[in-house]
Amino acid sequence: MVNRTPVIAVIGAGIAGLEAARQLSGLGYEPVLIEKAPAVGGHVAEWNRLFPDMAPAADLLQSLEAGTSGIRTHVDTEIASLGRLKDGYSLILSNGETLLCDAVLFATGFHLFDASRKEEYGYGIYDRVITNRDLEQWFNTRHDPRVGKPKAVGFVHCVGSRDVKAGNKQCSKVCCITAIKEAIEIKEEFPDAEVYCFYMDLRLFGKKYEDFYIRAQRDLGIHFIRGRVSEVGEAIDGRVVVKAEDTLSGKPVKVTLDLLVLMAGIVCNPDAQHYARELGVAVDEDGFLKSRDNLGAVIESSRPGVFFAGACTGAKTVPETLAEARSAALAIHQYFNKRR
Amino acid sequence: MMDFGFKLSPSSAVNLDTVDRARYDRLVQLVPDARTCIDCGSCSATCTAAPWSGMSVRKVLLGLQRGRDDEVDAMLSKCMLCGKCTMVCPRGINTRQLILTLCRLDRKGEVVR
Amino acid sequence: MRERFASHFDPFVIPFLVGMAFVLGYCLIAMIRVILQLPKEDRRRFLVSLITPKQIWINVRDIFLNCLIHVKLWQRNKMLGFMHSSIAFGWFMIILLGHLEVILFVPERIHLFYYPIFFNYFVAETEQTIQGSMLMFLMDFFLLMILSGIAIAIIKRFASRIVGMRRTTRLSLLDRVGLYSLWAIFPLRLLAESFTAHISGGSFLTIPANWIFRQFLGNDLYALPTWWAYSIALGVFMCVLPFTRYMHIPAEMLLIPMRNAGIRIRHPRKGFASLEVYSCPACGVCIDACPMSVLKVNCKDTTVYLNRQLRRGNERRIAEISDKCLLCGKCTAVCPVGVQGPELREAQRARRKYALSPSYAGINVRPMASAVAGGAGGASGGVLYFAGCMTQLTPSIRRATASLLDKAGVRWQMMDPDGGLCCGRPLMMAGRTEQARELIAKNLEIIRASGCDTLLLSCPICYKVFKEDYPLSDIRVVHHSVFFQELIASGQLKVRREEGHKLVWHDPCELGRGCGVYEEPRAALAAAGELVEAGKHHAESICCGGSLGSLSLGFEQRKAMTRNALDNLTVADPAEIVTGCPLCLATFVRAADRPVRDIAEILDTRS
Amino acid sequence: MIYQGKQKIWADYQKEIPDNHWFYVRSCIRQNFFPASEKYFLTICRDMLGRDIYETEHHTTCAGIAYHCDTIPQETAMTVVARQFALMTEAGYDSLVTSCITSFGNYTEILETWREFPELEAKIREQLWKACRREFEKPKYLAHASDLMYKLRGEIAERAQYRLVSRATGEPLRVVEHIGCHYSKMFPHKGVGGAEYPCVLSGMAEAWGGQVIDYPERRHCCGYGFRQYHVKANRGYSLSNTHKKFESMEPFHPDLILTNCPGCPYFLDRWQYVIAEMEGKTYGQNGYGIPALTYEELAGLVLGVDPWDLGLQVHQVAIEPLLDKIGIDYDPARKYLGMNEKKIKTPGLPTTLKCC
Repeated sequence: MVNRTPVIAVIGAGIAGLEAARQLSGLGYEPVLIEKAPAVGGHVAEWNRLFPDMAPAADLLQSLEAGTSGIRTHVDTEIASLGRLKDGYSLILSNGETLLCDAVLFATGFHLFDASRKEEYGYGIYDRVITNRDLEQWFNTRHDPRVGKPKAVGFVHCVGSRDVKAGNKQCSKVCCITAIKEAIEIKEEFPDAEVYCFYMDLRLFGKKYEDFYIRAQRDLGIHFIRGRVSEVGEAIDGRVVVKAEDTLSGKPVKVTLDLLVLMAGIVCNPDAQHYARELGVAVDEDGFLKSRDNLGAVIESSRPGVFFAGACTGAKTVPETLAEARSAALAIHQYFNKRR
Repeated sequence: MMDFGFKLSPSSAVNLDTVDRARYDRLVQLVPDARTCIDCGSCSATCTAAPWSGMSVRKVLLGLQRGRDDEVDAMLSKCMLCGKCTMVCPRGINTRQLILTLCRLDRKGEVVR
Repeated sequence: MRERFASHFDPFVIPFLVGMAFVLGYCLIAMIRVILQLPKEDRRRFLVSLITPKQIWINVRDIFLNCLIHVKLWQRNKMLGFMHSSIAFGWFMIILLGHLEVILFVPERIHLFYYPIFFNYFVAETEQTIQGSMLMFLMDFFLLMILSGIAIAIIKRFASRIVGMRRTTRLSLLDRVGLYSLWAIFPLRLLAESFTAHISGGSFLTIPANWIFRQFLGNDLYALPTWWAYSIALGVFMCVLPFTRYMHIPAEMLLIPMRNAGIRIRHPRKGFASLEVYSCPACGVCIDACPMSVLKVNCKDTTVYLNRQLRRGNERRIAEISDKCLLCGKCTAVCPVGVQGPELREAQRARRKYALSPSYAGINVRPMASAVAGGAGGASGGVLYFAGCMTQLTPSIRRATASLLDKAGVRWQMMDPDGGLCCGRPLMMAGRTEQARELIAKNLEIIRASGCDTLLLSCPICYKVFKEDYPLSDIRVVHHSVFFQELIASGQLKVRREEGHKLVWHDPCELGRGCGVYEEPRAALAAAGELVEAGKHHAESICCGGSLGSLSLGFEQRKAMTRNALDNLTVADPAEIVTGCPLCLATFVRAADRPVRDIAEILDTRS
Repeated sequence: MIYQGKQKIWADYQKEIPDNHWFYVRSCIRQNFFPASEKYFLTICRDMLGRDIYETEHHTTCAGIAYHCDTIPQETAMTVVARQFALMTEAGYDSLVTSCITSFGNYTEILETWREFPELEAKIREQLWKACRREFEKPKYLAHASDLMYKLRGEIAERAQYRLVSRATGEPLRVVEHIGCHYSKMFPHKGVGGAEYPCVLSGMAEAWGGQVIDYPERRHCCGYGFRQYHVKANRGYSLSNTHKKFESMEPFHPDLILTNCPGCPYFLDRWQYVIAEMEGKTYGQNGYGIPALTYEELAGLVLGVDPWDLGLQVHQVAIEPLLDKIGIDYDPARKYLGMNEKKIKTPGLPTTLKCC
């Protein structure tokens, strides 16, 4: 180990990357952020407000960006190749630069499931079918002709999650609460609208999530129907006809909606898989990166010097991601301490 | 009309666009907690009247929202108001109030006078 | 002694006369109406009781003790007792003495209504005889007594805590007029009598006052106006009386003999119910007593407000108040008049119309009846134990009861081993009496088939209805706490006493106030450990909040009541809280900071 | 409706369809239902478009009906199908085209099963050998006849004498497509356009000038459902399914229904009469029904084949309003003439459904 400041390549400048970089630089290291997109922030940048306190996503990002202002950041930059060196790693970036680093932190996050792959829901085909991301964008911009002034709105949980045929048997963890959050926001925006949530199970594990649920039920009268939407058709007026089974009464139900929101799930990021293979880091059977140990070493990979933070190892909430980013920074710190 | 020896069978599907929820809507106006049911089924499992009418507060609430009024009334017909369901409800719904209120509503959701 | 005016009249008596005539006429008509509204058999029974010598004695005694002396108030609160009895008794005495004066001095004027009231205006120098000065002294004495009561009343109105009441009623406008005119009557009488004391005589109050006034004023010009004012105050008070809480004064005098004759509420608004409503003095004792009052929002749902709304005919509020109540009966227990809040409410509930009425006629109980047929072990007699719905949710009670019965060698069997029908009490509480009767008929079929001679209940809710509404005169209906106490007393059940293990007994509403069972469970517990008492106990015990009586109270509100009841139970820091009701048990267990157990469990672990 | 979204999906579900040299297997029931359809498929492909399509009188049922009616086990059906493959192999073909959707589904299912369980294929080969001393090659390409017609839609459009356009208004006709359930619902990648938005029929309709309309219940079964119709106790259920579809398409006012399955056009056609008699309700304009055509019949019509030669007189729903709308010439007098130009019997007219 030479006596220079260790350099850590942080792949992905979403909230995990930003927070980890901030912590690393605070610990005296030199993190370098590499972001594929033209701007930092990842998925959170596309979101409007965050549960459970309905804090604006922009506020969180602002504080994270402020904390990383002095850190070298490559945006709009892909990684052409990764290589292992004797004491570190080399990254060739799409801007031609070669980055030699002492450790790599995967903060590659997740991909939102491509809802058009669930063909029966008609995303990209029917005019009134949008995804959770589209709705958050609408909350941000108030501009999406598909939204209009709906009188009946449906939310389909588990789109691309817990669905072997969609290739994802895992639960995306945050969609239940996101659906309820968005349903509440829609109901507040359009108080006369009937709002339906079609769920398989409601997995409301986090702090205050159940309060959201009770509020949605009691105060806002949002209808919860236990049953997966089986198919969506388009009525003559362009509205969508949704069919599902109300499994609790054992009867099929049909409802015509002005807006159908698909809760696209969290799936693995194929880029992360690609980089992992290049570095010889194990990928789990669900496609997410494989932790050395799912209890005690979630943020460590199978290779020394390669660490994980956030949703690259599986679906995470924002606070979980931030906590992982911090613990990854600490793990990297200990890694260098040991090598010294 | 001609008899073919078979008939159109009515759809078992519930059309939420047209289903009449008047009774449910009035009920939740009077007993807002009724909306917080999570269909856990504790009430059905503990019900004293269940052996005689299949009574289940959970199904009553669901039936009201799905326009199955006859089933709802049949279930209510044997309720003895013993209050066990209220005791076991994890959401703290006052099921006795719910039932008594419901019994006072006609099919149109009006309180009978 | 001489009469001052040959005409025996002065216009100032007119306000009094008008008020008197109005109030007497009004009360007479109201009384006749109430009596006519009674069902025929009740009316007969009442009228017969009025001419039965023993009943007459009881009625006179009760009216004297309750209306004039306010014995119940004295027991609860000395200050309030003094306040009320000083005014009521003092006033009564002044009227009585006024009449005595007229009879003694001017017996020929006894037909003039106003003479006893304004005696000192019309008749002069009465204190110059021994009787006269004695009467004058007594007059002043009772006036002083009333004035002291009025003083306390004024203090109470502005600082109720000083007299030991946390909350009092909010008065309506007419109530205020009545109140202020009542307050005004006696100081005005003092003034009036004082102004005329140098002419008509007086005693230790009026003569010094007369002397002082004369120092300042030096003439009699003020005398007549004060008599006017006194008369007007009296007139105003009597004119508004029928429309204020003071209606309780005449109403209670009818209520007491009617209640003594055994009349019960049969109609939600008419007859005895309306009499109870008008007998409510709106003192507000029930507000502090009501377990719902832990939450301020519920204070206006107490019995005093029910009575007020019933008088006003505000149907929305009547329904709301009637549905909310836990029917714990504590308001009746503390009420100085004994207004039956729960019964009044049940009657309101029974009046309600339903679109849907359950019917249990189709339920086939034959399998259950044949399962218990022939009694325990095939012979007739023996104990039939009905656990009831709520005990299904507290299986520990059932197990302990069964174990104790076996230990005592009692021949017994279970009436509802796999669950049975409800006893009907919850339906009664909801005012659905007709339906309850159907259930009663079904349960009777099972009980009769068993051939038992004792019906044992571990749930006071069931106990009350089995005892009061089931025609079971040949079968003993008994609560398990009483039954086990008897077994302990007879030596059939041996219970080890654990010294120093403090147990507090929670009186369940339906068992204590509902059925009058207080001492047996305490005796049984004393055999098992060291019995301590709760802050409020016996008839004043505080409902656990879980009562089936309330139809509309939500879970969150009940929680606050449960906590309050637990605070009351734990003042003596008992090791365990013991109760005899599965509903109380289930309610307390959720919120208690120490073990809560049924009496059967305690006895079972100690035997 | 976002058309580009559909195109994106279609791009994912394209199958390879050689455009010549096919071994053709007929349907068991189509020749009774719509006798001219199969004949004109061959006529159009061979005579008009010059393709080589071979068929043999030795082929039998594929046993799909019996299989779906639960009367024979799948292995039996496999052996029957193996024999058809043997016939194809013996005739020197390696592409098999079926007339029937259930056959297509049956063949596909069997080939897929063999791919998963090769030991089963070996067993069937042995059974076939024991039964009739035949051997077979598996077809290299398997297509439904509508796949082939889809492939040839452009050539047909070039030769078309009529377009699916209203002569009076110039507006395209509103076409409802109905795909047989066994076409791609079991194996979406084996159908053109997949299972959710198949384009095999919509492609033809659009190529020939029509406008395809989607309606909410377009995925729903026609109601035939084998066990539903064949068991009389279930027949009301069969009818109810069809009824549901018509109720759903009614607001769209379709001019015709285009189908590619033996049963579908039959039930979508005949049940209209039954519904009219039972409920007094008709779904076409002016008391007529909505014509339900096979793709061969529609191809024949646009190519200018005489409607009566195409067998359109055996439809329950009168075809004349559609012919008039497109402007196809026809001679009403020839409607009920037999092959020998002699009058065959004229059917009685229903009471509610308007017919010509």
